[in-house]
Amino acid sequence: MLPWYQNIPFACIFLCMISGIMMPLFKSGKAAFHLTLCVSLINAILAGVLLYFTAKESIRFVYVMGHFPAPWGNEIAAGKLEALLALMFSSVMALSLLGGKSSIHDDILEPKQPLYFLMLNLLHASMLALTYTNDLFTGYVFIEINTLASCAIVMARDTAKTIAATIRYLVVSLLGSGLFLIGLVLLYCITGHLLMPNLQEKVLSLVSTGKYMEPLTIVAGLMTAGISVKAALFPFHAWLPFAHGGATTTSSSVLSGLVLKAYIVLLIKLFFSVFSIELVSALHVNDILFVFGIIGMIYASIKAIREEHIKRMLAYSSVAQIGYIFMGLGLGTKVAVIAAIYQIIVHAVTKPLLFASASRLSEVQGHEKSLYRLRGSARTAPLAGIAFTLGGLSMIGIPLLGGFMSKFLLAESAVLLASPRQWAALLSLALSSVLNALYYIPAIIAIWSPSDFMLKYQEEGKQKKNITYSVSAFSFMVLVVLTGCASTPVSEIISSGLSLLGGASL
Amino acid sequence: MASKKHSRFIDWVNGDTAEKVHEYKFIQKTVPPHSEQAHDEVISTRKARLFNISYEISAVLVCVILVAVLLFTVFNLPLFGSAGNPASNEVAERYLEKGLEETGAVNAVAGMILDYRAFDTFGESSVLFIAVGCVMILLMRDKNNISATEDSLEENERLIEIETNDPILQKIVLLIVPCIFLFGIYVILNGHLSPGGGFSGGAIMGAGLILFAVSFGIDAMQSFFSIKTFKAITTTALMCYATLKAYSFFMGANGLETGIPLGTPGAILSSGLILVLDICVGLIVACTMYGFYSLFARGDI
Amino acid sequence: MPIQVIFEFLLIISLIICAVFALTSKRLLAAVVIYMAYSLVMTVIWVLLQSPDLAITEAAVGAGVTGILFAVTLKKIHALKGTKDE
Amino acid sequence: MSDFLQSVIAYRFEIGAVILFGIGFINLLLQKNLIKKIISFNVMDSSIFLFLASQGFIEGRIAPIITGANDASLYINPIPTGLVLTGIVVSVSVSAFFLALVQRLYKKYGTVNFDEIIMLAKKEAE
Repeated sequence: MLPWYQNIPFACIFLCMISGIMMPLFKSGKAAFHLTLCVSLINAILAGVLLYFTAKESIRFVYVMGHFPAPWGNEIAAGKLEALLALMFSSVMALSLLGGKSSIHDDILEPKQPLYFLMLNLLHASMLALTYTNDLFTGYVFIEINTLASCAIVMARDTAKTIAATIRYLVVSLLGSGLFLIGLVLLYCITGHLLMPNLQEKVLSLVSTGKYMEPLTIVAGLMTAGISVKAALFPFHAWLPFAHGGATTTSSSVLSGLVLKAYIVLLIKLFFSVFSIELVSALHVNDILFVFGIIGMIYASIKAIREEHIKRMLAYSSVAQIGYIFMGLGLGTKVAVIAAIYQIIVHAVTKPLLFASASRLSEVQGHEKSLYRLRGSARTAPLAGIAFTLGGLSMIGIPLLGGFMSKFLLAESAVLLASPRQWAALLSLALSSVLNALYYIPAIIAIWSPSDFMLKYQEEGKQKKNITYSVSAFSFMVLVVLTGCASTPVSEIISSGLSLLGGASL
Repeated sequence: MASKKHSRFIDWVNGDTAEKVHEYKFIQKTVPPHSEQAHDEVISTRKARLFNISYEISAVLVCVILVAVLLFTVFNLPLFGSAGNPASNEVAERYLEKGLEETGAVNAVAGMILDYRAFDTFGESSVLFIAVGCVMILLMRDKNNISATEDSLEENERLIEIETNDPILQKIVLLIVPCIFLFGIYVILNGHLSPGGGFSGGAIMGAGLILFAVSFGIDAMQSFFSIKTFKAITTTALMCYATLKAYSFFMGANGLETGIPLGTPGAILSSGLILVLDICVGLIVACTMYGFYSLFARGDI
Repeated sequence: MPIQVIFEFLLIISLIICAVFALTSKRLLAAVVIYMAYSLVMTVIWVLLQSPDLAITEAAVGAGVTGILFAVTLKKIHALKGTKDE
Repeated sequence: MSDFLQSVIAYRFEIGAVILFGIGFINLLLQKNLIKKIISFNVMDSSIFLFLASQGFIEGRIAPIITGANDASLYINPIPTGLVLTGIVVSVSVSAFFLALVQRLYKKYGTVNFDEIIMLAKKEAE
């Protein structure tokens, strides 16, 4: 018998799966919503317990799916880092559900709501599976689940616009999974394994003998490219603003905050558990990520400045934030990867807050979306205004908030480098912070300044109470402040978790 | 006396067909609104044209480079068809040599996908389930997806279907469909013994259902296969799959015996869970395939 | 060259021809039918590669059910010429 | 030259798969017609499967239906076959989803041309 807590990763994945499978049997969206919420909360608690135990004993354990250990059967593995990320996925999922409850009701037809929650549950399961998996082919299967489910939650709103956005999203995702799959196939051809520990052993032995080096380089390139396409790295980001900006609030929060991150988590596992960070640097894969990350940071910020639609502005900001993460990965040192993971967590708690607040603000102002027409909405819904302000300030990088800490860690890791890259990274961080300020500050000023629109909707808007939103906004705000103040324990967990992830040096 | 149903066939044989009575209304085919200029507008502005050209050039470039790189890689790969390539290592050997006693499946592929690497296969069934859910969200008729003209068109089509019921087709389908089903069931039940398995057998049975629906019309189909049956079968089968697999994963990881007998290899009732899982997958796939067709054709099941 | 290798070459070349013609043909129905032919050639290749499981699946799905789904969609988007609703 | 020819003959399936991958990839990027986009996606996926399955094939061995001796040197590698089987299911599901999207878009915009749809959607957003 294993210690009981080691069953948690398996239990979490199957809980989501089974509750997802049950969804079509529900008649009303309400029951489906409550079950989904319960499952995410239970998963968050379980992930917290797992984090406690793995941090206490400082271990990373392997859970065999079936009777056959590696290299014969499927496996999942969990350590501190995985537990922390799973905690993030589950809790942000639960809070996004709460934050977008009223818009789900408005945007999605009643008979289709259970199907919407089916997608959310399976999306949740697939994100957990991508976090825990120790097997690359399982990774591929769950990438596909992730793709289909996230397309489904975009189009669930069922307007022509969102369906057109979905088809763009789908085409780009299919390109990405095609590239990933052919990389995986080539990797299987030269190593003969699919499980990460065996793959790593084999890859390192190939490197030491110098055999199949060209295919290995190409494999690393193709798999990284495939995942980056799906995670909306710069030249492949064009679909994102329309998909994230047009979907219902919960979908936008989950897509921006979590789904993009799930792919990056798989990429990090690929870098550490299959290749090793030294090998990735030696193959120059991360140089490309670095360049495109920086371009993405600057370009998306400029696009966001010119955007009038509030949700699309936030979506462009997501592209920029993804650029930060890829820049961290591209720096190619362990410290930088820790900073990138910290950025993942910060962005995962900040962006859903911004999306939920933006939708609350537009809800009290007659469902208007353009920044001009949202003037003064924060006076009608002060909590949403405060939440939006806090989230925006965190994105700009004001001290004591999460965004500052992640930028600080990234800058710190760049300073440690002794190459021209250092200056590129520092300069672009400074420039993009300024650019962030250039679009968040006007937006914040706009929502607080009084206008005719505000007077028109004020009476009506004040009557629309939204308790679930208040709960979720409040919890998100606490998390944003927490990630800003208490970064040391979190980054310590990330750092020791990364060391457990594998990656014996060359 | 021949029944009314067959009278047209008899008439046809005798060579004097009764004049057809067109009961259905004639409705003009409706094409959704589509502005003719749309195509010209796509490439109207100079900026857009420039973007298009640069996009096409870069796409071709990327693709050429990709193919060149992959071709280069291919020549550096292990030789095709040789026994010594890295892919046929101890893992494949174990699946082939020990598979029979460990999983009880004669077909090593079935043993591998439903026992050794069952988690992947569970994911795969979920993909199918998600896809049918997506199609339901998109195509089920509801407030957003309905119009009066389309409804009448649909009704019209149904009437045409009834009108043109072809007795020859129906007779032959009545002969063929049981054979298709028999073959599908054979493929499913022998998944662990011979090539095939849940997915291929299910697809065959789904094709049989579609053939039946096409030739006999919706009403005949709905008398035994409605949306309720569809939901009940897919959900129950997938749930069954999930619980069985969860049980076996849990027991396996904790080092306990599942207590499921493997039986004699080669017998139809053998190889433990694989047979049950094959049946579950087969049911899911058969329903899903018919569900796809029905949703595509009518927006309902 | 053994006769089987020549046969395999023929099959691969016909796969490529099918793919090119399916993607360049003017009529969508022709494209879909050629794609189904592609699937059938693929089925033969699976048999030659000693994977009967894949052959059965490809025949049932690629040439069968997918083809039906394509055809129904073509009907819905009014891309079939010479059918009843024309 | 004969060396090159020899390796072309030896790697015939892989080369064919790569060419098909290229055809599928470029058409997925450039094809305007959505139906053809779906076909090119299917071509791309099946080329990857062909590549994978050809790597599992071993000259002179038979399909892994273990009726005779438990000797691994008689049968081909079963792993690629299993992986491809999973992959085929995934690609069928994706095609069905894609086709359903095309139907809905046609009902709305009256066209299956990707560029026109994107343009009309953008216009609507403004």
